[in-house]
Amino acid sequence: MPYEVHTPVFDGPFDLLLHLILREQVELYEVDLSGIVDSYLVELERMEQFDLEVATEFLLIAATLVELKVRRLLPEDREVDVDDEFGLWEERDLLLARLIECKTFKDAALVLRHLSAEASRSYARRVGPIEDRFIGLAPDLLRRVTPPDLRDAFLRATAPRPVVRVDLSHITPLKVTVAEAVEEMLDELPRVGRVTFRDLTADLVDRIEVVVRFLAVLELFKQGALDIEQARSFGDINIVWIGDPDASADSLVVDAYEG
Amino acid sequence: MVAEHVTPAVEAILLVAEDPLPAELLARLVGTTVAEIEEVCSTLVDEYAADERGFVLARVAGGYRYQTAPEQAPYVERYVLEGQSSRLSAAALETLAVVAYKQPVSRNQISAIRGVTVDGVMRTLQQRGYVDEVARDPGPGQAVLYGTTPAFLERLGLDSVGDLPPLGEFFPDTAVVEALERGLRVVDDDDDTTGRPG
Amino acid sequence: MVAEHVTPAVEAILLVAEDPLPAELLARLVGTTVAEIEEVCSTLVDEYAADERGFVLARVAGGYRYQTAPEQAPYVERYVLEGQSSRLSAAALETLAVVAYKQPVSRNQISAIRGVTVDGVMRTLQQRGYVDEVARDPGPGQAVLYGTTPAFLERLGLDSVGDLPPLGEFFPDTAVVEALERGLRVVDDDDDTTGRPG
Repeated sequence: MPYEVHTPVFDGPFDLLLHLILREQVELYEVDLSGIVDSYLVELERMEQFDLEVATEFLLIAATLVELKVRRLLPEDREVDVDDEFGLWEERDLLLARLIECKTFKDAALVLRHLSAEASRSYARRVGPIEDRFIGLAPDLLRRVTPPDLRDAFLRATAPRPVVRVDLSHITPLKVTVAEAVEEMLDELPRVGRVTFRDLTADLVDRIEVVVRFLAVLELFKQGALDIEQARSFGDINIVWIGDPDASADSLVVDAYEG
Repeated sequence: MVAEHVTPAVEAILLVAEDPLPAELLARLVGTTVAEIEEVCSTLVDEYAADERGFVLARVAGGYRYQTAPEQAPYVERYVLEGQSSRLSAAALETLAVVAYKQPVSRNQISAIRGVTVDGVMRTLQQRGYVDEVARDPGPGQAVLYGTTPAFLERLGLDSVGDLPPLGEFFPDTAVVEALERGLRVVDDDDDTTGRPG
Repeated sequence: MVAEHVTPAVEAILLVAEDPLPAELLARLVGTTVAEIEEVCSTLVDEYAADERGFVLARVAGGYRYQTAPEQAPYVERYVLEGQSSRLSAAALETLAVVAYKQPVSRNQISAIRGVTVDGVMRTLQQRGYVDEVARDPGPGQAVLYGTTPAFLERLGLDSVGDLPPLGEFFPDTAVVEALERGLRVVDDDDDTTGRPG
């Protein structure tokens, strides 16, 4: 089962704020203040090198948000200082304008990515004159080459290249499904009552079959049909049937695992 | 009517060129006009396409050059192995987008738009040859101003920066702007009570 | 009947190749037979000639490569003389760098590092007087080993090879280099169709 770990790393406070507002569809005022501040602090901690300018920007934006929120939550004060309120609107508009500009260029960058992906499918001919009669004509080819150029060229030449072919021979195709394994165990377990995992998998050859059998055990455990005991770490697992003695595969809903 | 000798001469020169060749240079070498070169090249583009050749004549970075047809990429990659080993990061692409659309532009201006310092990313882009110093701000401080390079255009397969889609196309649509405005509300829209219920 | 995909694939691979490519290699890259490659190439030779293209598909040194048509030589010469091409191609520079840093080194070792055959490039570098044969591998096969020449050092303003810039931290460790040398051979060790020594 393929799975992905999503840990977005934000490139800056705008990135984070855009994410908070747009992608998560979070109404910032519904999030508690500490939640907003926490997100910013998490990002600050994640920054590999502490960059004072970015940190300040993070703080400034977090502070603006907090101020906006406080302003919203407090009972309307008719006596509020007009200058203060005007200042707040101004700050908010500035933030909004900067967010919109940032978003504009983020979207433009997607087009650049697309263009570059398209262009990389077409390789340029960079061979130069190859016939002897032309090679002799050209002036000194090393004229503009410096020793650092040479070093860079060597590093380029020896840089690891992406693997061209993926070797799939180590991936065993799934021969058995979890559902089949469950069915097999239902044949035997209610009758035997108790078995160790080692015994249960003694006749299996491929590691993947053992894994599938293990998933089947977990599946039945989840359904409350059996109990699992393991006396010590890495010790053998005792499996005890505690379900209906007449259980059949039909009575249990088994999730399909995609291999 | 294009003189007979022009077409094969252009093909021959382009075959030994390592960079895109501007029409002006081709015209000078072949002894003809720029207009004639453009006509010849555009005919060649069509001919190669009609003949379903494995190569194309592309107009890139202000010049013409031979490239492999995009559909042949899988076969070419088997031979070259290198592929596009270096994908550009999101940060690099966003920075490039700012430079491309706002050039000439200073590092501070880019930082302001992206909301982060861009020194590291700009250094990388400069090392890779995608951006370069193009001028100095005439104002106080004389900040270095940056622009994109021909290598950037080659990387994107563009003839000139003018071929980038207009920036206006990327202005967020109303729904997004509204979402942002909602996210940054100063007061509640339905601000009719002082103590908000619920 | 030749499969449809073969012709453009062959054209695309030949377009980016610096060295003449043997039909055997082309057949393997495109996934067809040597006979079919020979048929395709011979058809292409005729087509380019009939269309009076400025380039020809030539059979050289046991392989195929694109060359300029002999009648276009005056224009190509003019281009070369103008100095527009007066720098080493990226491939040639990389090959020269490998020789400089790993000398004495055999052509097979260089091919393995670069991931492509380097015969043509090495010939150019040798003609230019930048590299030369310096020894023979004492092992079986006695491959020719290459090194850089005094002229090369002089051009770069270096006293000795020891004055080359240190590779520093960027240099992938030996294990990576060895894996590259082992894993990335385009031409198999037992493939002697190119008639290479060693």
